Amino acid sequence: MADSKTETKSREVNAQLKSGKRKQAGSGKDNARLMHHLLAQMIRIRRLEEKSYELYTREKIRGFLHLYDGQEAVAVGVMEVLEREDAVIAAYREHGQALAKGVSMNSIMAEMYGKTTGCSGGRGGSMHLYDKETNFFGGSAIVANGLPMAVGLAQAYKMQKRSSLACCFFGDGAVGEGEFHESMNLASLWELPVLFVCENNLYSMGMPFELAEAETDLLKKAASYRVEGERVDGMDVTAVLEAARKAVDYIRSESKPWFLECQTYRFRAHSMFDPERYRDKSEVKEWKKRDPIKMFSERLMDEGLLDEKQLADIESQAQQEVEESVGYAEESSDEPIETLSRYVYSDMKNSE
Amino acid sequence: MADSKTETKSREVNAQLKSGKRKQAGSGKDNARLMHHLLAQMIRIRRLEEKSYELYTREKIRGFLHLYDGQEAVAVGVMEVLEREDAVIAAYREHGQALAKGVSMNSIMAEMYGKTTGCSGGRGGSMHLYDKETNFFGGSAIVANGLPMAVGLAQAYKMQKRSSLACCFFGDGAVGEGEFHESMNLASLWELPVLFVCENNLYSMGMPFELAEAETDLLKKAASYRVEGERVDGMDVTAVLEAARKAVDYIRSESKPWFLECQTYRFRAHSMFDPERYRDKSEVKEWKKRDPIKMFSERLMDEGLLDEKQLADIESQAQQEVEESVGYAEESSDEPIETLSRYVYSDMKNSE
Amino acid sequence: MPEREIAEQKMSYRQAVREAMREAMNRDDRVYLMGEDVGLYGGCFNVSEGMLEEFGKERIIDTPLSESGFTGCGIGAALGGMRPIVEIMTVNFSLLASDQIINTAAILLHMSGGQFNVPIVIRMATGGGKQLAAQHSRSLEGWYSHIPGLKILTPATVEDARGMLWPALEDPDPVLIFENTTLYNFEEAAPVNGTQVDITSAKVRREGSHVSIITYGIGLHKSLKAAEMLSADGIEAEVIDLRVLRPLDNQTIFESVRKTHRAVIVDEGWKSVGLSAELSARITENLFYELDCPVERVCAAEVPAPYAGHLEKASLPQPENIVETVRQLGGIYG
Amino acid sequence: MPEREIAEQKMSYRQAVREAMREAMNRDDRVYLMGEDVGLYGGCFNVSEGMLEEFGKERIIDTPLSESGFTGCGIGAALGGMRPIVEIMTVNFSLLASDQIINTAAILLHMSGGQFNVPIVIRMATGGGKQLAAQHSRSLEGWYSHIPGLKILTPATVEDARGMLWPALEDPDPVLIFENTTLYNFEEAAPVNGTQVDITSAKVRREGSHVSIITYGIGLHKSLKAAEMLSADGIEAEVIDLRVLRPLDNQTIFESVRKTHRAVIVDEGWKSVGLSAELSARITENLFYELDCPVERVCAAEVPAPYAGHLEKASLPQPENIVETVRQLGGIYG
Ligand SMILES: Cc1ncc(C[n+]2csc(CCOP(=O)(O)OP(=O)(O)O)c2C)c(N)n1
Ligand SMILES: Cc1ncc(C[n+]2csc(CCOP(=O)(O)OP(=O)(O)O)c2C)c(N)n1
Ligand SMILES: [Mg+2]
Ligand SMILES: [Mg+2]
Repeated sequence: MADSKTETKSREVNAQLKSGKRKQAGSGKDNARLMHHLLAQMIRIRRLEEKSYELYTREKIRGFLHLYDGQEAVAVGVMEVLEREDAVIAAYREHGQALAKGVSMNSIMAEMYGKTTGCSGGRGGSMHLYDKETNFFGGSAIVANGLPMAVGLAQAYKMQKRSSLACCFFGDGAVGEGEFHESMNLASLWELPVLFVCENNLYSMGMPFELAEAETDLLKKAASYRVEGERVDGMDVTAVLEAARKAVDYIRSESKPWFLECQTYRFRAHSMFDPERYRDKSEVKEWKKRDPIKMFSERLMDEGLLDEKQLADIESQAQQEVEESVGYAEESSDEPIETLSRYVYSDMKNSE
Repeated sequence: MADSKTETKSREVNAQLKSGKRKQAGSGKDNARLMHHLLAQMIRIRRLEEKSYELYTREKIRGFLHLYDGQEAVAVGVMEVLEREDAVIAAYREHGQALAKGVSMNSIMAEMYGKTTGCSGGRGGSMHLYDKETNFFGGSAIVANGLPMAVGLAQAYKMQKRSSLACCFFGDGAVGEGEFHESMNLASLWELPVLFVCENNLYSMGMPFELAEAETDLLKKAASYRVEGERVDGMDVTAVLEAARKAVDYIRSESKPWFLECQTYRFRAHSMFDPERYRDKSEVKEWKKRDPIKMFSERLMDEGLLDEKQLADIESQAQQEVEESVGYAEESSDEPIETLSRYVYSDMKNSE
Repeated sequence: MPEREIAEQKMSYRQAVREAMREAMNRDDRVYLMGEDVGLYGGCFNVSEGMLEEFGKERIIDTPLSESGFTGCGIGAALGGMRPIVEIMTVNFSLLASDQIINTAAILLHMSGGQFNVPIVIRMATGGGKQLAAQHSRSLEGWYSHIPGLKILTPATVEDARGMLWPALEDPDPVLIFENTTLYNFEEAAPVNGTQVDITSAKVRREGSHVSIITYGIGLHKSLKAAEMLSADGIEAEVIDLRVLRPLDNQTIFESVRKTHRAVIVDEGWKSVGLSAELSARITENLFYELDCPVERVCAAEVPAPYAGHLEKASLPQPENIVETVRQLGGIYG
Repeated sequence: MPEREIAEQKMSYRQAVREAMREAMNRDDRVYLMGEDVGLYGGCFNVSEGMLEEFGKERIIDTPLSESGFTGCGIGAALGGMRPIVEIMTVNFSLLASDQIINTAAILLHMSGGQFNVPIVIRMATGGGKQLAAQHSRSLEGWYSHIPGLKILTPATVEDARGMLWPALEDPDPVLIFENTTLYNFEEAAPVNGTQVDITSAKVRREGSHVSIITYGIGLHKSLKAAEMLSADGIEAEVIDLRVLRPLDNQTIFESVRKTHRAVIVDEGWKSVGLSAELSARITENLFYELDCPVERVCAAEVPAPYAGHLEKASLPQPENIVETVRQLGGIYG
């Protein structure tokens, strides 16, 4: 999958940060670079989502589209402490996780266009982003259905004595499903390196979290499987990063799962077909005051770690990357209808 | 379904006990009657199981047969505080619950013989006892599959403003299934009158409980759904009865579910095909010292509430009931093959 | 289409389902609606919009994500004397409830020797064609119709969407109603006060003498279009809307094929081991010596639904495919 | 039956499955077995007896009751580079894992545009005939064969039970193996050192010229019995063991029917919308003008399995039913 320049750069930063230096308080310069990188990642996601929205109204993107605006700090903070070899499993609101894991924006955009150059070859669309190279395992649109997969990937890593872990992202809604229960128990029972990241954005479609769960303290649920965990402000990217670092250190040293609840909020409707009858506009407005990007950039400015020029650069790079991805998608080609039935079986002969 | 005499008698006792008197410490005589009744119920179950075993080896009973020996105190203690209108939902090791709920031994035995006079018309066999008259809703052989049904029965009762509750029995193994999780949450969330009775006999088939659940404190699990509950010695029938009474009082007054863990043990193999490789004979031996029938009858004798003659009477009545049930089953008739496809749809025309 | 003297009104399929539910709830206290987002959200396809306000949260019950749990709950409630309408958002998620549907609802009557029937209605959306990709586009109604003990309804018209619910609720046994998502916006005139329709028979939706096109759901509309195209060619297709996939109405099907001597099945489900196979087999078993040519099938390509629009379109039966199949039938040109 | 020069040994179907698993585990470190009671208990049908002792608990993994969880775990492990054999005790419980099997395993390769294949093998027991009643007696292998992306194997002989596992493990895609419970005790001579068999073709198990009996699994044994009975009558049936239900081996089937001009399908699954319908439809579509009479089907009665022995027996295809069906075929007596 084609890489944009921005991405290559942020990978370098990542690599530096990960190779030992990250534990030190960091020289001021390194720290600034990390902060800029986190901000840039969140802004890339936000701009991608805005463009996706626009392209949906223009019918360039079809099917179901679930946008991530408001939750960027979660994907960015968590992904920052994962290695490339770590597996990430997400749901259908996964552009942010995909991008943060390193899937190229070009291939994500092309996927939403349904083109062959898409990260799933145009077969998956917005809800089914996959990328083998970056160990991004989707993109499942069945709520909670990716959790058992995460358990299995972790089982494989453990059996192979690899140090990798499996990190799965899921919403507050997924907690209601039996597959959540079974996965938590198996991961804990077998002491598997799974990072469970629950993005609690207070709603599953139109269902308020407190009407969906008799017990809303998710850490109590985690504890009922003997899974340790923590709750973190999911609007604060560095808080998420620190919580994720703690989680990952625990998982790698103890070889046990960890449950991270990120308290967050989705700014947009559930999908493009959501009249949002279930929540007050004022609630959304309140939460938007805690916009993770706005809060973080203001903080960095306050701390003197970011100036207007730098922010503008980050913004324009993101904007450029988005525009490039649209161009890329527009120019990419459709798969010929003749090959419709490949990928039913690996062995094409068997495709019926 | 035909009633045996013994049963009719015990029903009278039940009726008396339930009509107000039960809360009083009880005159000595009433108390003795209750104790005799509890003992008789347990002995009826034990004798039924012994006979079932024998009949299985003689190939009179076929299919899967799961015996209840050792766990009698649970079914008897709990059922004693339920009303006829309360629903009972059990699994496949359910002869005990059926008998204690009031399903006639004749119809149970005939069912295992596959006769038309069986409580399920010979369609269900040992694992699928049903009896509408006594609100006995099976008899499901899919582990945990009866829990959602209990939730729904309770929902119906609540909607209809009836005071009835739904009581479901399930094993420690059922706790692993997603349906347990979903049912606990729904019952708690909607404040439904469900009594969850977990018969923790330490094994699900050959799987030791502590190898199946990361957290073996089941009350912590219940709490993670905000379901209150209690753990009780499942080998002690009066302890179970008291715990069940507390549970039922809570459920009826609060209209909320309750979780009762009964710690018990199955004396026999899981089914008739179980080589029992997974547990030591010595462990079984140890537990047999706590045989609920033996312990209880000894206690009653110690307390002067039972004498040899009374015990012998109870025994012989049970024995007689069992023998009668065999005669009844033997004499009952098979369903003609011509009506094979009735009961596929209520409207027989539609049976294909 | 009915030729009765009843006030008619144009309404959408979506409205028809809603009106059917409203009528049932007004008519019978025991009826209630339960499922994910049926209340506050108004239904994931907006079907139950306004019903929470009208009936309150005791009767329009939003459930947590737990398909097995709330479907099983509906089964229990049905046993307890209620008449639940359980909505599973789409058939794809119903796999999570398949234990309750198949291991309980479908067989309880039988296992209990006739004592416990399960009068539940389970509605779910089905079908592809909206670029929702492999996990959201299946047509599994044919697959479910393999299971004895279930009744399977597939309303294809506004009238059926309006009229099938009440008899389904009156039915003592579990009834699954499959609503094709692409039909929700479809508008048609239908009786205002919701007459009942039967839930036992197939219907001839277009008469013809050269070939019987047998279909259901969204396939009906594609088949009717194909029939018009064929008519221009001088081929008159009879189009049969199955309406009920289990138990199948053999009589209507056989009568038509006895007349036309040719049959084409149109099914948006996959071909192999699908409903189309059953129809083909049944017709051949019963009318072998009446057939002028083998029964043909026009089905979805045997591929998980691809997202890309042109691929998805190619994977689903289109009127053109039906026309082409009919044109190639032995002796169709006389 | 093979006519190779290989040392043979009589063994049971149960032993054959066990030996196949042992061989695979010895041959490939990535292979392991996971399921309920596969370890301490020795397998609910005693299939994996002794394997825990031999391979240790890292590779013979007893799972809690959580079919969806551990099947999905197997899928993840397959993606992570392992080659899991997941055992689901019986197909009836697999409904609880149907989300993982159908919403993930079957379609991941496609949804990911060819990136993620899922090399998992899922074994499960299937079938009736042991008075286990409605929740434990289904034959749903045909039902699963409706799903694109799955490969479905049904070993009917000891040799296949022994030889199909390794190629299934080598297959890059999800393979479901259905073992009929009534076959576990069945004994036959089979190659000692486990030769491989192919998992792509059907096999002619008995040659004959008057009718093709097409079947699989336990149906093979009943059909062979029926063929012997018919032979006494002068009717020589060709008996075809499908072996693989998806993708079906059309060629072997069609070749046989082209020769015999008559076909009877024997399937212990239910008739409606089942595998037998697909076979009937396929044969008719392709060989309509070669058929002397319609394809007939001998299947399970469309009833949840009753417990009572005589009723259950009547509900399942028996050799006598097959014989009777063949005898009534048009022109079978010349
Ligand atoms: C098993 C299943 N049931 C229902 C749906 C329909 N659905 C899609 S998203 C969604 C809400 C999920 O909420 P949550 O897990 O909190 O994630 P969020 O949308 O908030 O990111 C529902 C009900 C589904 N995709 N899968
Ligand atoms: C869903 C499901 N999975 C597996 C089985 C096979 N099975 C039957 S009983 C049993 C053990 C259940 O143990 P538990 O719930 O503790 O009940 P107990 O037998 O101890 O009474 C298993 C695994 C089943 N019947 N249903
Ligand atoms: Mg949410
Ligand atoms: Mg147990």
